[in-house]
Amino acid sequence: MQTAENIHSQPTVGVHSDRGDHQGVSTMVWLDDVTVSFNGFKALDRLDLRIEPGELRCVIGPNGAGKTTMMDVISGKTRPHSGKVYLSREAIDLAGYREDQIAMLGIGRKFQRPTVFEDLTVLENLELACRGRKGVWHSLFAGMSGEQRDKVTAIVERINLSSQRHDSCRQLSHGQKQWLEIGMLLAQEPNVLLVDEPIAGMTHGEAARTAELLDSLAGAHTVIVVEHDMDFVHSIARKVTVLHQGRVLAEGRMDEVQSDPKVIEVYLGTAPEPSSSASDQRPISRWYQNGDLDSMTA
Amino acid sequence: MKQYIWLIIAAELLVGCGQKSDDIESSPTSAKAIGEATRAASADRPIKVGILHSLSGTMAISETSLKDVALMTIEEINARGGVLGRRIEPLVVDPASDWPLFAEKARQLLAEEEVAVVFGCWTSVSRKSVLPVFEELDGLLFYPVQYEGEESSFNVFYTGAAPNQQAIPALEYLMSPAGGAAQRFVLLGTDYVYPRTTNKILRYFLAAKGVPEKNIMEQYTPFGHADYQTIVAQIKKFAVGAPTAVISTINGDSNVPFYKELASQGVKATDIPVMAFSVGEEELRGIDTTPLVGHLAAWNYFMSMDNPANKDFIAKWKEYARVKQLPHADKRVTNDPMEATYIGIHMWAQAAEQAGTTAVSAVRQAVAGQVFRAPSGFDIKMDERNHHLHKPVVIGEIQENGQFQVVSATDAPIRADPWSPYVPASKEKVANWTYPWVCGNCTEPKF
Amino acid sequence: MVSPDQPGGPGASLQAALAQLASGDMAAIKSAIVAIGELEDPVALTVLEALRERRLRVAATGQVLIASSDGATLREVISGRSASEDLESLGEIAMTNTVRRALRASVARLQIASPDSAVRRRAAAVLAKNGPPAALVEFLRAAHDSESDPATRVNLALALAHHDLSSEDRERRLAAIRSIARAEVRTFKPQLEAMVGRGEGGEYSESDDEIRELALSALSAVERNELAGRIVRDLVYGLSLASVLVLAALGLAITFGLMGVINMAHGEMLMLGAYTTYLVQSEFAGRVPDWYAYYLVAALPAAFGVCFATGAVLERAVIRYLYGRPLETLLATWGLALLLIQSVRSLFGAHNVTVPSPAWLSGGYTLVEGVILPYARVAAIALAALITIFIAALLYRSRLGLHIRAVTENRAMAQAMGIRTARVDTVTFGLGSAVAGLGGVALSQIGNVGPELGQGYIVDSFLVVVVGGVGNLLGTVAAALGLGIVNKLLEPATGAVLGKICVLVVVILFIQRRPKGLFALQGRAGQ
Amino acid sequence: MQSRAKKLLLEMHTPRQWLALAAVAGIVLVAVPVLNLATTPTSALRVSDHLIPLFGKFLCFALVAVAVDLLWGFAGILSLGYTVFFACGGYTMGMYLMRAIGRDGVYRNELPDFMVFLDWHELPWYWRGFDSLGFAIAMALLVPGIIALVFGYFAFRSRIRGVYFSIITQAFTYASMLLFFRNETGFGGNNGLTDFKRIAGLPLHEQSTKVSLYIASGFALLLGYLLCRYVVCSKLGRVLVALRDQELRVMFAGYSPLKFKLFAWTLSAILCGLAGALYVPQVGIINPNELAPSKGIEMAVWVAVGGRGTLAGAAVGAVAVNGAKSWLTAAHPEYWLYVLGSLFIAVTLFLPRGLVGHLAVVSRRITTWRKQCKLPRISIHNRP
Repeated sequence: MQTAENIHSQPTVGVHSDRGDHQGVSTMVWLDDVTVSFNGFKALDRLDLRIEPGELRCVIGPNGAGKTTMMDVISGKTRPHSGKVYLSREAIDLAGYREDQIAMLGIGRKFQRPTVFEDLTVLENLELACRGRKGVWHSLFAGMSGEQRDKVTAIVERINLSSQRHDSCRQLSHGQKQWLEIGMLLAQEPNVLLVDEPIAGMTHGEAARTAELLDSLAGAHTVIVVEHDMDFVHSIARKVTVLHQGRVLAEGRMDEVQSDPKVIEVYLGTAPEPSSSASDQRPISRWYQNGDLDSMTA
Repeated sequence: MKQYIWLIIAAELLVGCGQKSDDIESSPTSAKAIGEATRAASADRPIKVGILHSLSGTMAISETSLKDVALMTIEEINARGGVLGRRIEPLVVDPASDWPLFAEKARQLLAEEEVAVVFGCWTSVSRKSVLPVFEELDGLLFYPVQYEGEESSFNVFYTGAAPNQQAIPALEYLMSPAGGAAQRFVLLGTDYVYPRTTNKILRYFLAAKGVPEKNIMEQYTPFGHADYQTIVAQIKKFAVGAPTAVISTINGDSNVPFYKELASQGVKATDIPVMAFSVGEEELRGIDTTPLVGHLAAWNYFMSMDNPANKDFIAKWKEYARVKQLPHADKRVTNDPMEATYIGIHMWAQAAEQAGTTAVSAVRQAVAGQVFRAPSGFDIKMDERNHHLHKPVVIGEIQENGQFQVVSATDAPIRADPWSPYVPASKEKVANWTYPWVCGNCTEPKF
Repeated sequence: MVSPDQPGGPGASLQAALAQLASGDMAAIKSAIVAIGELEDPVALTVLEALRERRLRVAATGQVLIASSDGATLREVISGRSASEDLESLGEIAMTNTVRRALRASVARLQIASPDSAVRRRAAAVLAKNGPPAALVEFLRAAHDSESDPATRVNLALALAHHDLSSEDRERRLAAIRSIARAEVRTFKPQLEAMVGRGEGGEYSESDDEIRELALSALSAVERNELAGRIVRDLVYGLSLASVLVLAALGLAITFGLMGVINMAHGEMLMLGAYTTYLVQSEFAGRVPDWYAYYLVAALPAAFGVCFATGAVLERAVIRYLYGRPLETLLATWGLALLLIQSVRSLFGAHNVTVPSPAWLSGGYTLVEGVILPYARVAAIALAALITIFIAALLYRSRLGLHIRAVTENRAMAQAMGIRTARVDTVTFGLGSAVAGLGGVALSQIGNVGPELGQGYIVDSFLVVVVGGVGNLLGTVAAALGLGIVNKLLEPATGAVLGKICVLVVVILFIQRRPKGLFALQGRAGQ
Repeated sequence: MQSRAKKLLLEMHTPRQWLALAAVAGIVLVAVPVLNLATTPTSALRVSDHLIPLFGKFLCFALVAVAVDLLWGFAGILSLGYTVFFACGGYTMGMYLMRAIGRDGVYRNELPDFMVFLDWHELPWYWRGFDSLGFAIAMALLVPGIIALVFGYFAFRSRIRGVYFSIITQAFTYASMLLFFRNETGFGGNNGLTDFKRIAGLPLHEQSTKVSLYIASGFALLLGYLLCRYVVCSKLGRVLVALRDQELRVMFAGYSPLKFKLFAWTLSAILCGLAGALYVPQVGIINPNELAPSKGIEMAVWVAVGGRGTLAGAAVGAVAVNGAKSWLTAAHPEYWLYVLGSLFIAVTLFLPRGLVGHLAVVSRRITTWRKQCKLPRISIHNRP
């Protein structure tokens, strides 16, 4: 089993376009028949999912569909009870690795609730997340190399927190913390980004800029986004997967998925009977969501 | 941002040194209540005397009453005009059953307060931790508790019993028909130096008396051990078939659960008598004595000994307890270490009067040979050579009311033997401090 | 009673013996007892039994008087005339082990000879257990042959066996071993082992083969019996130690388990409970002596109340500000512990206080031969079970319990639903302390009561709660049982010191395997 | 290279802080010894002889407090088991001091006294080599380090956190106390090791030896403090702080929490061992009571009183609490427990950041403008 260090230390130029043609299927992340159950309750039920390298895949589904558990399994936070998780073309079986080893394999994770280091300053958060050797002795003696410093300053600009770069994270707003976490993800330069509800609690403008940022990352990185806000998904999605009760319900382009009766039934509980109102021909866009309703109709 | 911190720390340390050194210099004596009343009367400076007993921690149970007896004795001496016309001022410190703190307080009493003498310590480890301090600063310590011997210091006067004044006579009584003619012996104790050494001496003594190895069972329990169910069952199994006796060197709090377990497992004093060395009237006051009736204890003094000196001692003590409103004043009792403290302080006072000064070397010379009519009814003499008292050995049976019924007593005080003849390593050692150049614990002159 | 004008014969020797008794000289008393033992006169037994129960008094005139068992009337031994002196002022006859041993032999002798079969049976049982004094053997042999009651006969045979095992007469030895084999009595194990074992020269100490075979079978029977006894003993003692651990840890399971408050002053709550028992006991002894036997029953609610109040006050004053900061609570409660110890020490003095257990609690119940379970420990086990049921019912069956669990589960949500969380916190902490108080009541019967009582239980209680799984009462009880029994199983083999060390090492390794304890919360809530 | 070192120094302290540190070091290491040796017994500035070992003891406790604060203040892990490391350091030095007695013991025997009356005829294997001071000091650092590595590896590997860790470390100390109490363990049982005569040839009761031991403790504290300061200001220090807030995020950033916690835990254990080794010759006795659970809690109390998360604060806390204890047990033996108990409650309630922590808050309010030191401001309220 390849150790995490040497994979990561290969001179990568940030783009992994040529790899992943193992077994003729070019997948960056492959969940093969994965089941996760919490004493009886099946969070993931024999889930099969393939994500190609450089793809931007959105994963949607009602609460409890297993979206977060799926990300937990990929990032190693939860061990699958059965089934395998493979990474990149060499199809590395992630079963044996610890979370930090998986992170070193090039998987970055952003959590639902923004988890940043409250007592450290913005710069320090980014410094810790910076790609590089993460050993004990290294961190004791090595400072930040010039190249890393420039990268961090670029990221701070990009997530426009440069004015607060010396403040402790405790003083940042919720949205700013989300941005900082995304910035940390960027600093880590992972091959695969797992982004869990990036725009929760963000203003409309911030959400738009997040969409634009994630869009720019695709291609160079493989990005998996879990989100409830349909408009956001609409604005960035190329391929969408709908999860329901731990299984893939539907997969395809955004409009195909939105009009799929199984998906509508799952979201609204019953298939809509033809209604007399003027808008009955338009595809159902009044989906339940916990975001504010007016943005939905915009 | 943090620059102020350093200045304040520096100040703290500086103030700390200054404040600490001059503060202790003139620190008000803690026994203010006692000293205040008679301060004006003394002609010149009062004689400072240290009292080093734990008032908190596990040893408080035994040592608090020693502090009270010491204060009573000093008040009695002051009432008689003090020593050399000067009042004695007791300095009470609390080493809190913490051995390094004992050493620190001893050093503070000797170096800082320059006390003339210190009365204190109870456990062997507290004595061992202050011994280097007394020998370094040439102080004088009166140690009031029975101990394991194997030690004789130029700076310490031992007013408690040495092993040959307690453990060995007790064993002889147990082997005698009156004591139940025991053939098997259980040496049960708390796992620390005093029980270990005493049992070692008793093992040699039993071997000398021809008791086979298999008739001796040695068992130790940790400090504060409370669950004696299994051990009592083992003792009962060991005692099957031959008269057996238990020699208990269990310490302090663990005695209660041990005797309670014995009673609840139906072991009576007539079946297996228990001879204890650390159970006195003070410990009995704290426990329900019904399960202990008939068991034995060996000391050099019992409260129940009726003679004029004892009656007077008990009366004074009860009066003192009442006046000072000590807790449970009416139920206070006297025991062997309290008598030893009482004798020690009086002997020191007599020696200081005789020497005409409180200087340590002079008083040390004068203490040797002092005689004092002790509450035990005998004239107790401080041996001229080995810094130990001549003490009578008395064996008592525990009664219903927490007192002891004397069942056997030596007719005269016997000389202490700090270096036990039964231990090969110390057989030829002699404790003789008459000539300062002969060290007390070696075979040829030291300097 | 005896007619006053008794002719010179036996009355005179009784008179002489009584005079010796009153003399106060140990040797004289001993010979007097032996002399009375040989008298045929029935009065002898009553005199000796009175002496044993310390009901004999010596009047100023040297006359020996007997007090009736309730201490009311005082009668002269010989003449039976009632005497006028009051009981307290008269001198007692010295009672020491030598007197007691002499008494035991003579009383036994008289009891065996007494017409009443119940008295004989009791005496025979005593003699069977510890063996008769040498002088009585011939007398017993005659009594054995003439004995009608079968149970007494067996006991007498066993008593004789003590002596006959080592007698030269082969028949005697055979008869003795046969009676031992039948009764499977453990007291003879060492003698049997000696007989079966080899002497120094390598040849058997018991030359006769047949006797040796019989002795071997008797020995194996006794050993089987003993093994069963040992297993029962370890389990029972383990159970009783476990009950002590439960009593100590249950309160902590609430304050620490449910509320997450690391309460270093928990041991002191036990101590307060024990001191309340002491106060209640001295009140009873003072005011209502005849109800004295039931002071424990009153002590339970008293200890509950006192500790509940103390717990509530401590929570209001200090702990309320420290929720969510477990490590600061540890330090603050350590300060509280010091304060409680020192205040109790200055109030009650540094010495232990006596809490004599009531009559119905002293003594023990013989489970298996050799294994006696004291009633005090039975009470402790019962109390532990009772408290566990009471707490489980309160927590899982009552509305208050619902509130408590709601607040400890999610304080904000509970507040949103209108539960006054501040009050619930105070009640919960008070409850935890009160349960510890009840534990203190039981502990006062087992060990001694002093200011430092609590310090001994701090490490054990936390371990039990942590091993049992935080927030889980069942876990605490199971962990206490486990630790108690493991400790007791280890103790005979390793000795008390190593036993305790092994238990601690086992616990540390256990927590490595299951960081959240035996019954950890599963699933997502567990994170 | 010169600029890198300068940058490093600036990272640890502002110049004015360096000045204050130098001032304190000057007082402790130079002024006090000089005031003791060079002054006449009656002069006002006199630091009397018996205060030197007392202050030496306080300095050792301060070093322990700094070590405890490194792990608790920064990595958020409170261990109540530091007494084991402190005692290990103490016992290794104690074994050397016993061997240094040579034949001057009570029994005039090559073996230590307690072995003679336990009838042991030759030195147990683990006592070999302790004739040399160098070996003893190496052991005083190595033994606690190894114990910490092994215990820490298993504890951190199975993700034991917060209160559980504190409780099992307390159980660990309790077990080792019982082990050391047994006489068969070969460390003098309850009496422990005492009655020391000399260290490295210098007689222990000479005032000059005492002063040199005091200075050694001062240097150890200074070095320990600077070492911890460097670690805290380095990237590793920031990872430790990050571990305290969001262990999950640290893991997903690629750091192995086990290695970092183990580093801080072992370093603090070694510092405690050093403190123990310096404590014993100045106090003159080492015995199993040092391992009592209450001693472990007291160490945590020093740090809390001084100020968690501020290394200097921990040192001040240790000196303050022990100074108060020494003074109170002499001046007011009856109520010193009351005073100490209420001090602990008051600090946790009213001074959550401890003495020095609050001074920092006060000073910040006065100067409002923050210096450029990148030292992380430590918040005490960790996430419930």
